[in-house]
Amino acid sequence: MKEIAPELRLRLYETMLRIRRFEEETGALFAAGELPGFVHLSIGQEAVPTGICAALGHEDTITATHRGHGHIIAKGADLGRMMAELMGKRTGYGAGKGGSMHIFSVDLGVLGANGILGAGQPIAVGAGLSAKLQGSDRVSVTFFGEGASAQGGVHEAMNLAAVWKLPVVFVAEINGYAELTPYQYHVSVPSMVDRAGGYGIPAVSVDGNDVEAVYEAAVEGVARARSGGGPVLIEARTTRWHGHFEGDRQLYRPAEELESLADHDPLTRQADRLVAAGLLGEEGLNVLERRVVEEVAEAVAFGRGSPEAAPEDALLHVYASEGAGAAGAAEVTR
Amino acid sequence: MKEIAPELRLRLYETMLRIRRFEEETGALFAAGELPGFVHLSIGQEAVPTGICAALGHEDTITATHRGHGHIIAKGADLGRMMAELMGKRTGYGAGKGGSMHIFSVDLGVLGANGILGAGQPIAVGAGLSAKLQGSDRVSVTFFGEGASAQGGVHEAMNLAAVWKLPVVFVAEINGYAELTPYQYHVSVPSMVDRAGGYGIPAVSVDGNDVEAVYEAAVEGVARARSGGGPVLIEARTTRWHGHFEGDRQLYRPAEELESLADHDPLTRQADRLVAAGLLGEEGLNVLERRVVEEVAEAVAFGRGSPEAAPEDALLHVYASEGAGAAGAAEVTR
Amino acid sequence: MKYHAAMREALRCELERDPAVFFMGEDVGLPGGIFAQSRGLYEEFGAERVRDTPAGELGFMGAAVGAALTGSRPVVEISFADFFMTCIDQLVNQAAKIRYMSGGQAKVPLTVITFGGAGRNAGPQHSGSYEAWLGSVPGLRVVMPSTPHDVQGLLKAAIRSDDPTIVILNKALLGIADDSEPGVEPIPFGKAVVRREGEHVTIVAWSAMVQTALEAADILAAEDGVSCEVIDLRSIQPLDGELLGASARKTGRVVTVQETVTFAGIGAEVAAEVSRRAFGWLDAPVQIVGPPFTPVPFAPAMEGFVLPGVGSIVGAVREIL
Amino acid sequence: MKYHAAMREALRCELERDPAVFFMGEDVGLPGGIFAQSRGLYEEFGAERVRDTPAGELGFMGAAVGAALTGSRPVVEISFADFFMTCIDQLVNQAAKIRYMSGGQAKVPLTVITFGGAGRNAGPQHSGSYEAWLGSVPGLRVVMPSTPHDVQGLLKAAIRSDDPTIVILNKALLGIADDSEPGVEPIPFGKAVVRREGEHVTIVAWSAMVQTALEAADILAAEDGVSCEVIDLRSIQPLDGELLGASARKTGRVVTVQETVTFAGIGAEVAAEVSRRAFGWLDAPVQIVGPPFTPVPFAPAMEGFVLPGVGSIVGAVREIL
Ligand SMILES: Cc1ncc(C[n+]2csc(CCOP(=O)(O)OP(=O)(O)O)c2C)c(N)n1
Ligand SMILES: Cc1ncc(C[n+]2csc(CCOP(=O)(O)OP(=O)(O)O)c2C)c(N)n1
Ligand SMILES: [Mg+2]
Ligand SMILES: [Mg+2]
Repeated sequence: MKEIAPELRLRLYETMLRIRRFEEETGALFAAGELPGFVHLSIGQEAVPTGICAALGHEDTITATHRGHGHIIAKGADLGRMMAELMGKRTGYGAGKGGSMHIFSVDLGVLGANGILGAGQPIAVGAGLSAKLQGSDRVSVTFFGEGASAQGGVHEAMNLAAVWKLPVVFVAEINGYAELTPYQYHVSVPSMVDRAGGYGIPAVSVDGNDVEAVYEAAVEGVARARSGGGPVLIEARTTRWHGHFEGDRQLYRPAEELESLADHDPLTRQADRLVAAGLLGEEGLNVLERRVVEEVAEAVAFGRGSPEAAPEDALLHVYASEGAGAAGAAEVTR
Repeated sequence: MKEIAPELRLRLYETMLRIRRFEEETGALFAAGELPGFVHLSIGQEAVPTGICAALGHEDTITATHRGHGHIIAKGADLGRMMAELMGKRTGYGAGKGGSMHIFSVDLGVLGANGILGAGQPIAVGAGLSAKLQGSDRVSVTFFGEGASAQGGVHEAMNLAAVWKLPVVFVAEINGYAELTPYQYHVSVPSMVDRAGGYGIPAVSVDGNDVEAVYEAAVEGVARARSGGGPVLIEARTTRWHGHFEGDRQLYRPAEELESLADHDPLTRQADRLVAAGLLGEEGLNVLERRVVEEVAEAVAFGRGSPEAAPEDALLHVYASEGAGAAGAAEVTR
Repeated sequence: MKYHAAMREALRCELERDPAVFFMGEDVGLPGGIFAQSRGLYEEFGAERVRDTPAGELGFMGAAVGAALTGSRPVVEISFADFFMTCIDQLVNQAAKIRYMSGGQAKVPLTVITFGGAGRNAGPQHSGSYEAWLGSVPGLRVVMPSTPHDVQGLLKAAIRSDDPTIVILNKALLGIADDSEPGVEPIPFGKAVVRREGEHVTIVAWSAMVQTALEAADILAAEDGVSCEVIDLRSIQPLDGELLGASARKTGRVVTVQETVTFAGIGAEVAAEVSRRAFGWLDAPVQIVGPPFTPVPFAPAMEGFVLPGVGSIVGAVREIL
Repeated sequence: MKYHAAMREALRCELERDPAVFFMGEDVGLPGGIFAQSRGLYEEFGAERVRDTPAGELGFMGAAVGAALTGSRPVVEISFADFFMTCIDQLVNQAAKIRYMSGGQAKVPLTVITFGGAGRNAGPQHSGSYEAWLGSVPGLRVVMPSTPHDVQGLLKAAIRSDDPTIVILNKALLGIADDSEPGVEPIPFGKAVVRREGEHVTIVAWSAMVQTALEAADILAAEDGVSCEVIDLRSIQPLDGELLGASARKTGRVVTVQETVTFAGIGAEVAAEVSRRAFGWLDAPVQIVGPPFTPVPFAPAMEGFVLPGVGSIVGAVREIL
C-alpha cells in the first residue's frame, strides 16, 4: 500500500467531522421538533462513507441507504440543501418531497438514498451497466447493511453484476444491527465476505472505524472495478451509536455495548493519528472544528431561511413530460 | 456408504421409468393437440426427483417446479389424476384449475409445482418452520434450477432457513439451461455448492444422472436436516433432453450436445447396473416396461374418460370460507 | 383501549386460544414492535411463536404461506404497507391462488397485518396502503379497521379464517383510543357499519378517513342543516354492497373519501356498486374524494395539501346538494 | 404487419435512432424471444444492446432504473405480466417516484414491455395483466395497444418518453395482423380512438377485448338494429376522459368490457369518469363487463366461461336498452 497523502488524511478527518456535526445537529433539531417525519443517524459510522467516497471521482455514482446522510455528504453534497430537505423546504435536494430517506443529487452522482431495503443495489448495477454501454470508466458504488443483505434485491444485484462483470463496488456497512435486532438475526455467516464468495465476487473485510483502512480497501476495489475486473465487495465493520431512528431508546442493546461506543470513535482515531504524525496540533483541530461547526450552522440557517414548499408544489415533478419538472428543478438551485 | 437394498435399487429404476413414460406420453398428447396450454418435460432428468424422494417419508413435503411432473410422480402421485389435470379434467389434482404447472397433493406433501420461479423455496422454508413449531421431524425439500437461482426468493429462503436452522433440503437441479439460455447466463459461479457457502449451508454436488448417487446424497442430507442439523443443499447436475417447453426446437443448442443426450441416460445407466448386479434380466426389464406402459395407458384412459370440468366449476375453490371448496375437493377423489 | 393495544390484545387472545397460531415479523419479538404493538407477547409466548424475522419480507411471507399449508396459522406483520412491494408475489400468485389451483385441496389460513396510511410525514415510500390492489385479488380478504374495537374484532376474524386475509391498520390512528375492552368477538367480513345515520347524503369512508368524514358531517349539519349518513366500510373485500345500496337509495347522494389516489380505487368500486344497486335513486353522480394524482410528499404543507381533509368532504357534499 | 413483428419493428427503429436505447429481458437476445418478438435484433445490434438477462426480474428491472438514471434509455421485457409481482417494487417505489422524490432533478426514461392477457390456457399464474394496478401509480404511464399499428406507435412513444412507461401487449393478439407498414409515427399518450361510430350505446374496450366488442357491435346492429360506438382506450394512464365523456353524452349508455376482474378496475374508473362528465346524460348505469371474481382457471371450458365473450357484451347492452 502506498502512503496516503497528508492532505488527504486531513480531508478524511474533516469529512468525517462534517458528517458528525451535521448529524448531531440533525438529532438536536429532531428532538426539538423542528424536523418532520423520522430520521436515521449514522453517528459512529462516518469512516465508511468517508473512506469509500474519497476513492471516487465526481463522475462515479453511489446509491445510499435510509441511513444515508454520511454517504451523501461524503460524495460532496451541500449541507444547506440537505438540511433544507430534512426540513421539507423548497430549496432542499428533493424540493421537500423526499425528506431524509430520499436525497438525490444527480449532479453529484447520488442516485438516491432509499427507503426500501435492497432496492438501491439493483439500481447501482444499472449505473454500472450504463457505464459499460456508454464506454465510460465510471464506477458505481452501493451501500447496504446486514439487514438489507437479507433482501432478494441485494442477491439479484450481486448475481447480475457478477454475471455481467460490471464495475460495481458493493459496500456492506455492518453496524451490528438492523433496526432493533442484531446481525445474527439477519445473516447466517460471520461475514459478508462469505456471502460474496457465493457469487465469485472478490471481497475484503476492513475495520469500518478506521477511515484509512476503508480508504485503502476502496482504492483497490474501485481500481479493480474501473479497470474491467468486475464487481467487488468491501465489508466495513462499524458501530451504530444512536438508535435505529431518533427516539429509539435502544433498550435491546447491552449496557456495556452502549457504554463503550466511544472506544470505537473513528474521528478520535483519525485525529490521534494526525496528531501523532505531526499533521495536526490542538490548534489545527480547533480550526477544523470551527470551520465545520460554522458550515453546519450555515446549513441550518439556510434551511430555516428557505421558503417552505408551497402546498401546491405537491403537484409538480410527477411526470417529466409535463414540463413542470424542469422549471421546478431550476428553482431550487442555489 | 451403506449398500442400497436390492429392492430399492429396482424401485429407483421403476420410478424413473414411470416418469419417463408418463412424460413421453405427455409429449405425444401435446403434439397431438390433446393437452391445452403448455407443458415442460423433464425427460433425461428423472434421476434427480427419483433419488431425492426415495429418501423421504410420506410426511415429508416437497415443492416442485414448472418442470415438476417428475418431482410429483416420485413423491407418489397418481398418474391418472396427474394426466387428468394436464387434460383439464374434473378429476385432476387441481380439478382442472391449475394444469401442468400447478399440481398439488396435500395428502402426499406436494406443496405445489409453481409457475413463478423462486416462489417455491420460501414456501418450503415455511413447511420446515411449521415442522419445527409442531415438534415434528418432517423434512421439507425444494427443487429449483439454475434459472430460479437468480431469483431473490431463493436467496431469502436459503438465508432464512440457515438463520433459523430449519429442516430444509435445497435441491439445485442443474440441467444446463434456463429457458433458452445456458447456465452461465444466470449464475456467476461454477456450482451451487459455492452459492450455498454464502449462507454457511453444507452442500454437495452429485452426478444428477446417477440415481443411486443422488439417493445417497439425499439420505445423508435428509438425515442431517431431520436431526436438527439445519438446511443442506444438494446440487444434481443433469441433462434436459427436450426443449424448454414442448414445441421449442432448441436451435440454440449445439448439435453435438443434442446428439449426445442419450449418453447421459439415467435409465440406461441404472438398468445396466441392475443387469450387471444380476438383479434384473432382459425379461425382468420387459415386465417392468409393460407394467409401466400399462399404468401410463390407464392414466391416459382415466384422463380421457373423466368428465370435463364444467364451466361453472370455475367459480369454486376461491375461498375456503365459502364452503364450496370442501365439496368440490371431495368430488375429485377417485 | 388504544388502537395498537387492540392489535396486541387480539394477538394475545388468538395465541392463547390456538397453539397453531404464531406471529412473526421484523422486530415484533424481543423488541416488542416498533410501535410497541406486540410488547409482552414474546415474554408470554416465547421466541418460537413470537418470532423476529430477518429483514427479508419475501422470505418470511413465503414461509408463512408454507407454514399455513402445513397445519400452522401464521400471522405476519409487514411493518409498512409499502413493503408489500417486495413480497407481493407470495400474496398474489401464491397465497391467493393456491386453494384454487389445488382444486380445493389446500387452504391457506394466513393473516397479514400491516400499517398503511399517510399523514405522518413518512414520505413517498412509507405512506401507502394498497387496499384497492389487494382487494382486487380473488382469494384474498382485506379489512381495514378504523377503531380499536374493530381492530380486535377484525383481526380475530382474520386469524380464525381459513383464507388469506390482509388487515391494514393505519399509522395515523396509532394514537386513538375507545372504550372497548378485551374480549371483542370476531367481526364477520363484508359488514360495513353506519357510524352516523343521516338522510340527505351518504358519505362512505374507511380507515383513517372515517373520523374525517364524521367531522365533515358535523359541520354540514351545523352550517348547512344537511344530514349525512357516514358509512365505515371496515371490509374492503368483500364490500358490503347491500348496505351501500340501501343507504344510497335512501339518500340519493353518495360521496366517497379515501387517502389514496382515486384512479381505479375503492371509491370507484363503491361508485360502481352504488350505481348498480341504486342508479334510479341517484340525484347526482357519486363524488369520489381523494388526493391528486401524485406520490405522497414528505413536507407537511404538501402532504396536508394532497390528503383529503374535512374541507374537501364538505366541499364535495355541497357540490351535489 | 403482425402484432409481434410490430414490436420488433418499433424496437429496431428506436435502437437505430438513438444509441442510448438498449433492450433486455429473458431470452430476448440470441434466442430472439420466446414469441420470436425480437428475432434478428441481436444480430443487428449486438449482445450489448440486445441483452439476455438472468431469470431474476428484480435485478434487471432495478438495473434498468439505474441505467435510466445515468443516461441510457432501457427497454425491458417482462415476458408474462404476472412476473411483475417479483419486481414491482422497482416500478412502484422506485421508477415511478424517483423524479418526484428528487424534486424534479432526475428522470427515468424506462420502457417496460410485457405480455398480459388470458385465453391461452396458460393457467392462474400466467394470465394476468395488471393495468389497473400500474395505471394507478402516479409517475407511471400505461398503454395497451390492440393492433399492430398501435404497437408500433405506442411503443415508439414509450421509448421516446422521459417517463417510465409500461406497454402491455396481449398474448391472445400475437397472431393478428393489419396492413400497417414500418414507420408508424409515435402515438401520443392519453388518446383513445373510436373504432366504430355509433349512436345508441358506447362500448369501451382495450387490448384483446376491442375485437370482441366490435363483434358484439356487429351482432347488435344486425339483430337489434342498435348502433354501438366502440372506443379503444389504448392509453390507460392517462385515460382519455374527454372522448369518453363526449361519447357518453352522445349515446347516454355505456358498457365497459375487460378481461381482468372488475373490482376496482379500469371499468370502474371509466364509469367514474363518465359519471363525472356525463351524469345528466346517462339513461342507465354504466355496465361493467368482466370475469367473475376468480383466478383465471386452466381448463379451456372454465377459462372460456370466465372470460367475457361477445355474448356477455351483447347481453349487457341489451340489459340497458
Ligand atoms: C423492504 C423494507 N423492509 C423493511 C424496512 C424497514 N427497515 C428500515 S431500516 C431496517 C433495518 C436495516 O438494517 P441495515 O440494513 O443493517 O441498515 P442500518 O439501519 O443498520 O443502517 C428495516 C428493517 C424497509 N425500509 N424496507
Ligand atoms: C418469476 C418468473 N420469471 C420468469 C419465468 C419464466 N420462466 C419459466 S421457466 C424459466 C427458466 C427456468 O430455468 P431453471 O430454473 O433452470 O429450470 P428449468 O426450466 O431448467 O427446469 C423461466 C425464465 C417464470 N416462470 N417466473
Ligand atoms: Mg445495520
Ligand atoms: Mg435449468
